[in-house]
Amino acid sequence: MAHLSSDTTASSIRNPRILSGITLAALAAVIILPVVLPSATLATEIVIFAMAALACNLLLGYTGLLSFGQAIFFGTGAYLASLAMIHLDIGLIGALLIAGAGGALTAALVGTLAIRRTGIYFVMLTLAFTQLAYFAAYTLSDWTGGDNGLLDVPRPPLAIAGIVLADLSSPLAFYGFVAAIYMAMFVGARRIINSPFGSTLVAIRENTDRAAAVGYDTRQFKILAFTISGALTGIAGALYAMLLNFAPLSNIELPMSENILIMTIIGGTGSLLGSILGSAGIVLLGDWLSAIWPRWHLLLGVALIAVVIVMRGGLWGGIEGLIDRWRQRQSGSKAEDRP
Amino acid sequence: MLTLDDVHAYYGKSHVLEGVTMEVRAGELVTLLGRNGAGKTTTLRSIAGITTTTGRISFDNQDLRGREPYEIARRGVALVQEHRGIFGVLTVEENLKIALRKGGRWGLDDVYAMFPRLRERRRNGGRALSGGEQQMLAMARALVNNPRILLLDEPTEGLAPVIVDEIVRILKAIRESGMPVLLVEQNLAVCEALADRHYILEQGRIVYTGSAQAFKADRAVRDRYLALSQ
Amino acid sequence: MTAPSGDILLQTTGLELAYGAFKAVDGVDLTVRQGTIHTIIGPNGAGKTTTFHCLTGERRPTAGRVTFDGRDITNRPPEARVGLGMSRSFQITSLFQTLSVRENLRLAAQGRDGARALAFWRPVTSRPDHLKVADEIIDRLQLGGRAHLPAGELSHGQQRVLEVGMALAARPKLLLLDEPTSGMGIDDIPVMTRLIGELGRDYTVMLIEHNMSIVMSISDVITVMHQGRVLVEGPPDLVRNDDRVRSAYLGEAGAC
Amino acid sequence: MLNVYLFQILNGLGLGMIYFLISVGLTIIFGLLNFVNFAHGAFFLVGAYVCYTAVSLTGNFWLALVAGPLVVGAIAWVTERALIKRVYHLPHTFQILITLGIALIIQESAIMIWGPVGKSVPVPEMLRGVVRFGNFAYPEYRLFMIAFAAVIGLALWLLLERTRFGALVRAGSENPEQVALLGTNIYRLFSLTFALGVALAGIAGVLSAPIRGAHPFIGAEVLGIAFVVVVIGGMGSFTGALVGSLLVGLVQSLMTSLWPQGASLMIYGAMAAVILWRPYGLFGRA
Amino acid sequence: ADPVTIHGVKSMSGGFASYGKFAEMGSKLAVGSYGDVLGGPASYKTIDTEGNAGKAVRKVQEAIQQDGARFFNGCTLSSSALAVGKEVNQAGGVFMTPAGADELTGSDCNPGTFRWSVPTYGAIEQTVRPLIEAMPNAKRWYTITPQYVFGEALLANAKRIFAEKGIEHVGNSYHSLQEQEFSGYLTNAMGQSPDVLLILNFGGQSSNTLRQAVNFGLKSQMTILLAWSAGLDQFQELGSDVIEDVYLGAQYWHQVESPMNVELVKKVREAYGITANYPLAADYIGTKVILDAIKAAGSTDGAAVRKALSGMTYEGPTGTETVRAEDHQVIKDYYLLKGKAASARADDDDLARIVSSGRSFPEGDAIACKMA
Ligand SMILES: Nc1ncnc2c1ncn2[C@@H]1O[C@H](COP(=O)(O)OP(=O)(O)OP(=O)(O)O)[C@@H](O)[C@H]1O
Ligand SMILES: Nc1ncnc2c1ncn2[C@@H]1O[C@H](COP(=O)(O)OP(=O)(O)OP(=O)(O)O)[C@@H](O)[C@H]1O
Ligand SMILES: [Mg+2]
Ligand SMILES: [Mg+2]
Repeated sequence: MAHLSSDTTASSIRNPRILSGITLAALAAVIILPVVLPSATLATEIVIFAMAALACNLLLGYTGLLSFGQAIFFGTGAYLASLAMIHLDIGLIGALLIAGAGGALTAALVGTLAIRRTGIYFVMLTLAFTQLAYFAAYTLSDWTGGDNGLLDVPRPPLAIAGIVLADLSSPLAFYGFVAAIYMAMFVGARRIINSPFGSTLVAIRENTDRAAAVGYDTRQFKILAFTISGALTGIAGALYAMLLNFAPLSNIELPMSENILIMTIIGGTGSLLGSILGSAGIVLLGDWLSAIWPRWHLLLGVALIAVVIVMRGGLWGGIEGLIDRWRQRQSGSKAEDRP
Repeated sequence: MLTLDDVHAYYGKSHVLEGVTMEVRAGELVTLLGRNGAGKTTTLRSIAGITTTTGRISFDNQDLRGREPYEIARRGVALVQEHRGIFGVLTVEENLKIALRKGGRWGLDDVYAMFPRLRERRRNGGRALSGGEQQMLAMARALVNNPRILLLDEPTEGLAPVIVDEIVRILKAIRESGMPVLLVEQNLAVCEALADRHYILEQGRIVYTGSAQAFKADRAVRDRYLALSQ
Repeated sequence: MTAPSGDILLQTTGLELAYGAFKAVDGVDLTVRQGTIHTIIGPNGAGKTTTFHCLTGERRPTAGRVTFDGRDITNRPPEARVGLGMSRSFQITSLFQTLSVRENLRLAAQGRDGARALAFWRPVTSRPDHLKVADEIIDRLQLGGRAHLPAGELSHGQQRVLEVGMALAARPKLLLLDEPTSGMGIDDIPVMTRLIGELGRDYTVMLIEHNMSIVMSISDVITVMHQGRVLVEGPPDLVRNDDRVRSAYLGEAGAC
Repeated sequence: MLNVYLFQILNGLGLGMIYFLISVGLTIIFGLLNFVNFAHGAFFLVGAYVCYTAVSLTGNFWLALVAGPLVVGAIAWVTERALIKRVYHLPHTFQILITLGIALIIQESAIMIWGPVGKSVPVPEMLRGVVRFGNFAYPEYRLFMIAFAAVIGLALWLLLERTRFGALVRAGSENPEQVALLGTNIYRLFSLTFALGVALAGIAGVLSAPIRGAHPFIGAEVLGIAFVVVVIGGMGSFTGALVGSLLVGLVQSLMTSLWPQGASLMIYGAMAAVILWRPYGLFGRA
Repeated sequence: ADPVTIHGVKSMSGGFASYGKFAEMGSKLAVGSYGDVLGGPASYKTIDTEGNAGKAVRKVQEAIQQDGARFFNGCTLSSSALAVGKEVNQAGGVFMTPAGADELTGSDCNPGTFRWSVPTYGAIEQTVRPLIEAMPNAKRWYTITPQYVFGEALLANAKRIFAEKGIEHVGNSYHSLQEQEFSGYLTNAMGQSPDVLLILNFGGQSSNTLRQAVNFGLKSQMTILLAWSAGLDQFQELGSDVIEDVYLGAQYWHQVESPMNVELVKKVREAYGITANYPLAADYIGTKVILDAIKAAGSTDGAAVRKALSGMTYEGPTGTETVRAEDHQVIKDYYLLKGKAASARADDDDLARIVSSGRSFPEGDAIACKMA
């Protein structure tokens, strides 16, 4: 279905150097964020949502699947990690692993059912599953805290085999930890999209029938894409719960899915750096504008329309356009004869 | 009446028409011949405004190029496409009615008289028509649209010989009514039975033009440009 | 041409595909022998493409069986047939439009591996063999200068060539080509004809084609289909001179 | 107890007719334009507020019933000309995104114009009564809504099935190019259909106002129902919208007696089940 | 000394904007009209929760880390209030909220969190009980309840009173938090022919329940009690047509004649030209008592201010109010109102009259709060 612009994969294979530049850019971004932003907490939220957008991008940007189900994985990760930390004394790493596994599992389930349909029917299935998951979370209030949310979520220190490596109670330390995970995901995602698997996802996005005809069981690929996306989103959800010491019901609501999708698209579908641009863009827009004007959602609406009308590649697409133009001007003087 | 002057058309980057120049005069039935992929359909689509082109296309001294297909249709250019474009969700009669233009030369009754089979199938859904019936409906629909010129793309393609005869009979009637027709056709027997003049298109260019008699006489042309089967 | 004599690679018995009451393919028995070029011709709508769909698994036949290389594959999904050594090109060009020519071919080569391509932890470069296949085919198709262009930017003729290349990249035992010359310019057709002729030496080829000069010059066996059934089957000379074929397809008056 | 169920069936049919009004415009727009309108609920919201304004200015509900669809249709027409027509050819992702944007703008504008607190519209004087069935009562206003929705539905059906305009719309949903070739200004047909579909949301908004009031976030609530209905019935199908609406209304209504806390959940469950069972909904086409 | 800053945690944008708008007015008015605290004017800053508990918590954390914020007031959503309370408590600050969740001064209470609104216990005691007493013949009650902690708490309290008073609870309809269509639940109610319909949901859901109940002609068949109304702004929204003769439970009513309230209503009219409503009054008094406590403590030290606030007695909108030390619950009146007919109104906002009022709070062992 969705088939979006700004593909980096075709070029990546012949020019890996550009990609390492992208990794450096992501690294620079996570280093700069806490410096330029008023607080590390804000930066942490941005990076957490950048993870969710990154995971969403694997589906939307690389596989062409518009999923309104991301909130399910985000919420599941948040709840599972929180419950694990509250009841099991399992530590930080264990909680994140559980969140990742939970996100992956729910995503595999949702994916398996949803990809049986295509187009708008696929979208509506993911939407329906989000509503069902919300209802489940709200009904299982003994576990989830229902509408009140799950309170008193701890933020344990980073420890391996009982040896404490870092205390994360300070906002900056926690930011550092989150940023490190984000970079790991970023590098991992880069690896994924340059793997046989990732390149096949792009092929499926481009032309599902042809992909099947050259031998791919496209269902397997879509389900695995869902699973990976779910795992990453689940971890993001877990970190969000640790950030807030709290897992609200809104984590698993439809607006969360919308928010993650909007970040992904505004950042730029099909580009990994787009995820952090989109997340930063939306979180900061909300943060700054809401302090100025309660009706700031109106401007968000305008921004969405603007992206569709003038900047379909999102923020990253816009930046790429500028870089291209700059490059052309640089090389223009040398190669005037090009058409 | 209809003139094309140096018309170029592209699909993406492929250059399909490379300067087509031709004309159809009042009351004339002209055929456009050529191999598969020569650009015949594209030429018709260019006239109807579906394919964007460069060059000049005019009808009755009015510029057609750059206009929307519906404006061109309202000026009296009716195109019957290869795939016939029958609306499956509509009945035969509805197919005709949405095309019916008041004050036209042909009304519903006229076309029903011309195609008695359609009257029988009036209430049938468009989807349930045989290929021949679809072709008749497409032509009838073009006629009630009050055209001043008819563009037909392979009207006999895939039809049984009896139906081909039927179509030929109707085309004759249409020509006798004075309506100019531009006909794309693969069936040479049909072409020769009807045409006043022929054009041959090859790789997006007109490579031959001649009257019916001249064409009949010139075996060499046929072998050079049109021999497909051996 | 000598009479075909190789082992049977593909066989269908009573193959049927009905769309509702209408049988697009109606009891087709085909036997394709190893190392031959076997062409299917017939008027539009005769059921040629639909037959291909049944062979490659795009459509599940409503009756009949398909045996390939000694195995009953009637109910295998299309992607599984690629692994068995069957691959196809499409009548309507179907490429990964925004990906480079080389990437298109690499993906096609990788597809032969089936589920092994799910490896998401490995870089693409860990399988240089796929790239090698892609590069070999690029050479064979003489697309060297365009290997890094997006497929969508190739000319129509080159896209048709690439379409055949995609089928080739799976290193198949049987290559199914659906009107490889459709919509090709007059200049490109000889290139394609030569290519198919060459492929006929290395592969078993099934071909659907309307261009009679190609068909008659390179086919070992021709099956003529008409209204979902096999009308005539045999070597080119036999088919060319068959009255039924002339009336149903080639035409009495000769096409114009 | 059986009485309750019988009455819930009546109630469910009534509810279904309201849902029908809400969703039929969405399905018509999808059918002709292959366009996914996530702003449909927002236009419903405008209808509800127009009703409020008209009634509080003039005290005349019937005037509101005329003004609502006109105002909403006019806004839709302008929106279509300015924005929507640029995205018909884009993937659904972009259609969803742009209409989400439009919905946000409408919603926030409504807060700016009418304030964040909801508004109520009184039921028109002549319809304040109830019809009694033993213990049970059914509001005359709801009966009127059912009748009105039925009339609108019938009129719409006649318009689509019996008029040239309707035939053009149906033909256009199958093959817009061919419609243009017959001399119809297909762009105008698109604009008209969009405005018509959205105006139907406006009518639904006006009619719902005395029951639900007007509230800035009512659009999002309503959109969910509309999509469920349309997906169950089959995107683009008029009959599907009708059957889907009645089905959802009945399921929801009966559930309130059988398993009340799950009533609003059930409709999403039903939607998922229907899609998985029938790929294109009950009446949809591929 | 540093200027004293109160941070108002308000839902300015998003789904609860109607509440945030008035709440902000209240806090601003309290700070603006307070005069000097600790030798200088107090200042005020709004934190927009965007109607989202996660955002609320993150922004509160930020204010704590970055501005050293210690004094917070607000939160409409129970979930925000609970989580924000925990954050503020951890930072050693003070948080005063009017949110509805009983956990705030119950199982999730903490030294930093204070709550102005009457808990579900009191709301039901002050509405259901007086109504039973006023209508001794109304023996059959039906309830409509949102299925989650808050609704369950209201329902449990109501059932306790039913049992005690020999009332027949003829049925209950649970509904989800997303429901907006109540005709089915009302049909269930009609099926039981109750004397009283007790509506236990709130906000938009209660507005729609009431509207639809009136549509269905239920007012003529039974008495309707909405136990947890939002007060004036909800009544304005619904209008006299709907609320006439309906019994309404409220945390605040502008016609209460306590000296402080008379002054507040006057101030609000002067400042904003509107009649004081619940969110405005709640956040006015919430902000004001924090300032009072700071003044009393003579410092901005969190612990000192908490200490000053615990057990403090002051003149509030409902009369003399006390912050109970055990659970930080403010002891104040809850009102049972009855909607007036349009013709009986003295002015546009004279939408209801006070039927009764009083204070009921869990006492002694019934206090769930075990504060460390
Ligand atoms: N939509 C399209 N996109 C790209 N190329 C196209 C498209 N339609 C046609 N072509 C190409 O343009 C050329 C001319 O096509 P056209 O359909 O005009 O030929 P034609 O003479 O009508 O052939 P036929 O006899 O097969 O109908 C062909 O090479 C065809 O492949
Ligand atoms: N999905 C479908 N539903 C119904 N009928 C179909 C469908 N697909 C194809 N057909 C019909 O089946 C018949 C055979 O079609 P097929 O595509 O196999 O023909 P073909 O021999 O390949 O013709 P061509 O030479 O034009 O490609 C045609 O009459 C076609 O209209
Ligand atoms: Mg053609
Ligand atoms: Mg074919």
